[in-house]
Amino acid sequence: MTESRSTRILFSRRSVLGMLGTAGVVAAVPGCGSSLGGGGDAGGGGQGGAVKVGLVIPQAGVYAPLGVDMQRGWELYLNQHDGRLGDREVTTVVADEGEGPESGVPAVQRVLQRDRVDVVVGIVNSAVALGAVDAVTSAGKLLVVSNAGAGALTGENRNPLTWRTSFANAQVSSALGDHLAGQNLPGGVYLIAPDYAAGEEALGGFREAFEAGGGRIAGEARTPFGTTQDFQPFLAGIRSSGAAATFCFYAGGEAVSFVQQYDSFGLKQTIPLFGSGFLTEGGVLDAQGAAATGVQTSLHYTTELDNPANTAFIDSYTAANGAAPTVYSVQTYDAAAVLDRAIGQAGDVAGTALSEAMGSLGTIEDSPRGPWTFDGQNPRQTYYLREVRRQGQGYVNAVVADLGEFAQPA
Amino acid sequence: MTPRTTADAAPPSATAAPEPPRRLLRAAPMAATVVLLAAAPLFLAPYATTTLSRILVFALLAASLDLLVGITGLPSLGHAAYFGVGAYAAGWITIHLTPAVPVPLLAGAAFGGVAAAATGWFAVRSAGVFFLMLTLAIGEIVRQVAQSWDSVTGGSNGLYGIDLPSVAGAPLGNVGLLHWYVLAGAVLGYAVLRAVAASPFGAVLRGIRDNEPRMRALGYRPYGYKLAAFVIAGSVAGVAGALLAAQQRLVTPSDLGFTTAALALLAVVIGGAGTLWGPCLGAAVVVLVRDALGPTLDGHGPLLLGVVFIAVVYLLPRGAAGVRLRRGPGREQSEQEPT
Amino acid sequence: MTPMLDGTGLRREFGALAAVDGVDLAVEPGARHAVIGPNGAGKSTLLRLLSGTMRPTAGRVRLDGRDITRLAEASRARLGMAQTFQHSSLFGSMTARENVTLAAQRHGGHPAWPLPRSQRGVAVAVGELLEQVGLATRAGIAAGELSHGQRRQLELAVALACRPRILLLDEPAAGMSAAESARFAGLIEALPARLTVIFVEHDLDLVFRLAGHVTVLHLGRVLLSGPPDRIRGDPAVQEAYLGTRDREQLFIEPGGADVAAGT
Amino acid sequence: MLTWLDANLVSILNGLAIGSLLFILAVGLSLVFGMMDVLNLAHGALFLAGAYLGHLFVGQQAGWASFAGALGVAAVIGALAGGGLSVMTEPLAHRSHLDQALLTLGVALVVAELLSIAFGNDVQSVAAPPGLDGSTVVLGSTYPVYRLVLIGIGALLAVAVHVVIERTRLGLLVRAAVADREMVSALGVDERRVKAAVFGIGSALAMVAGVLGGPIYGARPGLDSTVLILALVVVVIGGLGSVRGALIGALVIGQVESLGRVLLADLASFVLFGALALVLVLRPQGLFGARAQART
Repeated sequence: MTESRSTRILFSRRSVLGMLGTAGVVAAVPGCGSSLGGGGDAGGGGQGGAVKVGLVIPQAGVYAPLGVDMQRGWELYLNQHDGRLGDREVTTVVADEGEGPESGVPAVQRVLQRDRVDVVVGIVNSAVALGAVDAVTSAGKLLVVSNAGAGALTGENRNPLTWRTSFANAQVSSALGDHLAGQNLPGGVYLIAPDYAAGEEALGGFREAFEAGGGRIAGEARTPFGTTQDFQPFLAGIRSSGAAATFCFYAGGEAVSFVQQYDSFGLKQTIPLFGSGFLTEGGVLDAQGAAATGVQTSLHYTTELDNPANTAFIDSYTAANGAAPTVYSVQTYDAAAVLDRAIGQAGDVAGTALSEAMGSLGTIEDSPRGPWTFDGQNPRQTYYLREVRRQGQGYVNAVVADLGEFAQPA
Repeated sequence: MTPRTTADAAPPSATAAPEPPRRLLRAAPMAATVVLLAAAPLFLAPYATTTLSRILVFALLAASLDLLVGITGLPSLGHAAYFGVGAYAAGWITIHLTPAVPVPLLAGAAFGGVAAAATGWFAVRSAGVFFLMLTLAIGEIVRQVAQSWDSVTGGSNGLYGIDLPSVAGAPLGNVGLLHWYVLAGAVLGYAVLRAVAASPFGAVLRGIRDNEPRMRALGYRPYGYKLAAFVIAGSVAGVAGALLAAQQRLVTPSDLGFTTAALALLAVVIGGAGTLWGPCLGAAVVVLVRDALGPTLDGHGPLLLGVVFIAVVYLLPRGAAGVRLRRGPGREQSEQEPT
Repeated sequence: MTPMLDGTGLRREFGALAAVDGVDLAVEPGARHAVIGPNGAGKSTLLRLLSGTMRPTAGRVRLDGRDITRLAEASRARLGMAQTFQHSSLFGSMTARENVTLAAQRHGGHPAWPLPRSQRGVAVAVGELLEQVGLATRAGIAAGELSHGQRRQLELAVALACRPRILLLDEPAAGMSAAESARFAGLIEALPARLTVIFVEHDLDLVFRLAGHVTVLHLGRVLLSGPPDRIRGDPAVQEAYLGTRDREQLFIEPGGADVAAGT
Repeated sequence: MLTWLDANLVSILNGLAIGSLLFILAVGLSLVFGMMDVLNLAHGALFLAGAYLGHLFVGQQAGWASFAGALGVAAVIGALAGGGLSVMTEPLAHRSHLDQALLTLGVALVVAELLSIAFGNDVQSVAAPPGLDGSTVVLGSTYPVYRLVLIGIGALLAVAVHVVIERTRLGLLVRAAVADREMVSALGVDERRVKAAVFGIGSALAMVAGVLGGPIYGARPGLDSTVLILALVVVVIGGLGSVRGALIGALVIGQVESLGRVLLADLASFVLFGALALVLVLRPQGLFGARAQART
């Protein structure tokens, strides 16, 4: 009895393992060869007139909506340019970054080693981006980050092959810090963010610019990252601090909860809420609804920008996708734009050649976000003070003021 | 099926002892596997080799967890904590002290073991679902520490820019050499687990798994043995972590989070708990499903993973049954009692 | 002479019920001491108080003059107290040999040695023990797959592998056929004379064949204690048993096929 | 002291509101575990399903009818899902906690992923019913009315569950099953039906909690695991299989998450699991669990 049971079960486990194993082998085998070459092998379409791009974006998990916007931005640019960058045929390989490095880093390795791409573009998560730098650049390829905001990516010890078309966390908030320092806020400003690196950098950027302008910090708090749904305990701290305004850094689900609760606990009326632009960007704004009206944020883009490039961009983007673009779409759209020019200028897709070309692009005049240039390897761009306002059935980030140009703070 | 550890000591009168040739036969697949794995970089493309290295790292983690789950009967949901501690320790030492080869590995083992000892002394006092919960809590607290302790761990950005390990001053500069390093570390860690499982101490661990009250009646004090097993498993997980740091060159809080721990458990159950080699196969399946099949599913990898979880529990009860968590002494036996 | 095992005023309560209610028990070195009584008399509970599986609510236990009341089960085992259980309690996934080895290596091997090693002395002792209880040919079979009688034999071998000074057997012959029971009695008789044996048993034939001293428990108290002859003829004992519904089972059934008969 | 109380009274009140919601969520988990030894890791996914159901019915323009409808449908679907889970775990009745945990973890992953396919990955918010969606002034601070109502609902459900468990035949069977599973079969009752009933009620409560929690937490991917962890902590702190334990545990965790985060602001990330570890180190069977030893 026991005997026969164990044999049967053993058999069934083997057969299942067999099936899965076969599937795995099939998936792993393509591209046989040797793994013992030198560190940087020349790879795929080097001189061949075509260019292969690895677009690493989150397709699953909490960041997936950003991934959708990024991919749409990328595809829109390619569609507008016959699927060519720098007059080379483009093959895009999309890889799922997932929610973090445990899936993101293998995705980067996969596009590099298996698909042999020439350039890696995208990446939402800062940890993935920082982990990708080694992998991409040691293969001699160019990395164009189109979202992740970690300061170190383009900071002092930056890798020469890593460029960014989005922002640095501290950069976005320094624009607001600079602005609020000029306002009359006798009670000071209260700072709050999740206790993770991006939050820390954002608060740091704000604090530095704000204090440099003579502002006073009324208090600070860090909320547990990813597990805080109820902000009441922290809101109580803001209220009792006597602050005249609050600066916060939240994104995604936390942005929705924070903004809604900031309103329902009655703080919005008495202590105006300011934040980095991601607080009210994209899908979260719809979810926040009326609670978000009056919230002011700084960002380098909003659909409400009035320039011809943006109008055209919004028209074709909305026509293609049935939805309005977000800052994430623009950043990846611009990544394609700068690659287009750099490849054309360099006539090569090797990392160093491309990097050199990127450095000499000058001002990008026709970006939906307005003119911007690379300063270091990160954009120097205009920041806008935006306020959430009701428009028809929905809500938009209306431009209130032009805060001036900012680069990544040193 | 548990390996018959005391077979070596069989007296001549016994009948069921495996003869030496069979023992050789049993060692043969193992040796062949190692040779095959060592030869892999010669004929596999870089990405396949990288995947293989990643499997090896995860396999060692799963095997070390099996020492707890399958052999000692302690189902831990927080084992990734020691994996992560080892990875951070190895990564930090590589960056700040030296990438010279045995040092990061030893650091991983030492820190993994110390972390396991620091948390195990109270964790192994509890049993059953309380042990599950306590290890879950430990795992979450350690993850939180990794996320908050910016100056050492790099916070949520992780510890990045970890140098390649170097042998005699020369960095292991390509995928193949790195694979051999990972393979060597994994074989070493696995050999330790194997030796422990086949030792008199390992027999005690199995006794605790099968029937802890009876062990007390025999004069054993299970606490010390369980704690020792916990520390050894933590230490080997730390070695796996050190290999991760070398292979991925990045360590982040998610490496020691619940997802990693749950996947390691899945690997153990798929492969068959208590066998050590089974969980290694399970790890291969998990990594391949996640990395190779997952991305082709439009970002619905978790769906596939969920289906695998469910299927494994129903279709592979033997793997799971090998766990034999202590559900009252001799439950199975009393059910079979003749009436 | 100091008794080998000495319980005084032992009491154990479960809620309002006292399963063992002030029992005194002295077992001489080398004795074959039986504890009998109807179901629910508190026999198994008493044995657990002696072995340390359970703590007494009140009372003392002394082993060879030493107070062991506060010692844990494992510590008592290390002092030479071994036991078998009413329901076979073995290591089901391990072979018979591994079961005995587990016990033997604790008392003369290297149980904490974390690397493979052959424990030659242990292996020899295990072989002898298996031979002794008649399981030499079944050594490689998993304990969970042995027959009921064989498992009881294995229980004994496991207990003996602890090199005990005193052996506590809880209904060792329960569920055995008459032939198995007789063989088992032979095994006990063949044990070294200096080994003290306390056993709880329902099969009175076995009791009167083996025991040199019998203690009768009734409702948690000692009804009578003395040599078998005195017990057999005592009217109080007769009445205690007559008062129970299980009278037939206890007195008439030859081997007692009552597996389920627990207390 | 008075000023301290004054400053923190709102946080204490808020802890009560969160505790009420946690109780509704956790009591089912506790009973299912206490009765059947099933560690149901799909409980959080049921909560999330409830939240999405609320979003589907209520959306941004809440009406009383749609909110009540969402609650009713959630209860029905929850009960059915619970019955399904009960059937699914039946073959595992004599297997380890680990097997059940893995099975329900698999179910949780599948359900959460199906929800994300159906509703997308954006955050969805759910409005409170009209009249409850505003804020009022309590103890000198603005406080959302809905949370006050939640305290009442939690208290009401606590009483209801208490009555069911203490006064009805089903409750008797449940208590008997928690104490000794074999005894229920001995009473001549089909144990599986009792289990299915408890599973159904527990799961219905989880989905109802999801609808009720919608106006506070919204509905989004990842919420399932966050609330599951909270519920597990509540159950383990309170002691498994005890309604009273679940209530006390929920109130304790409500305060830990609310007042604890105010008082230990610098350690906010650690208070939850710190509290759990502390309880388990000091009292491994939970505050009200008596059967830790028997349940090894």
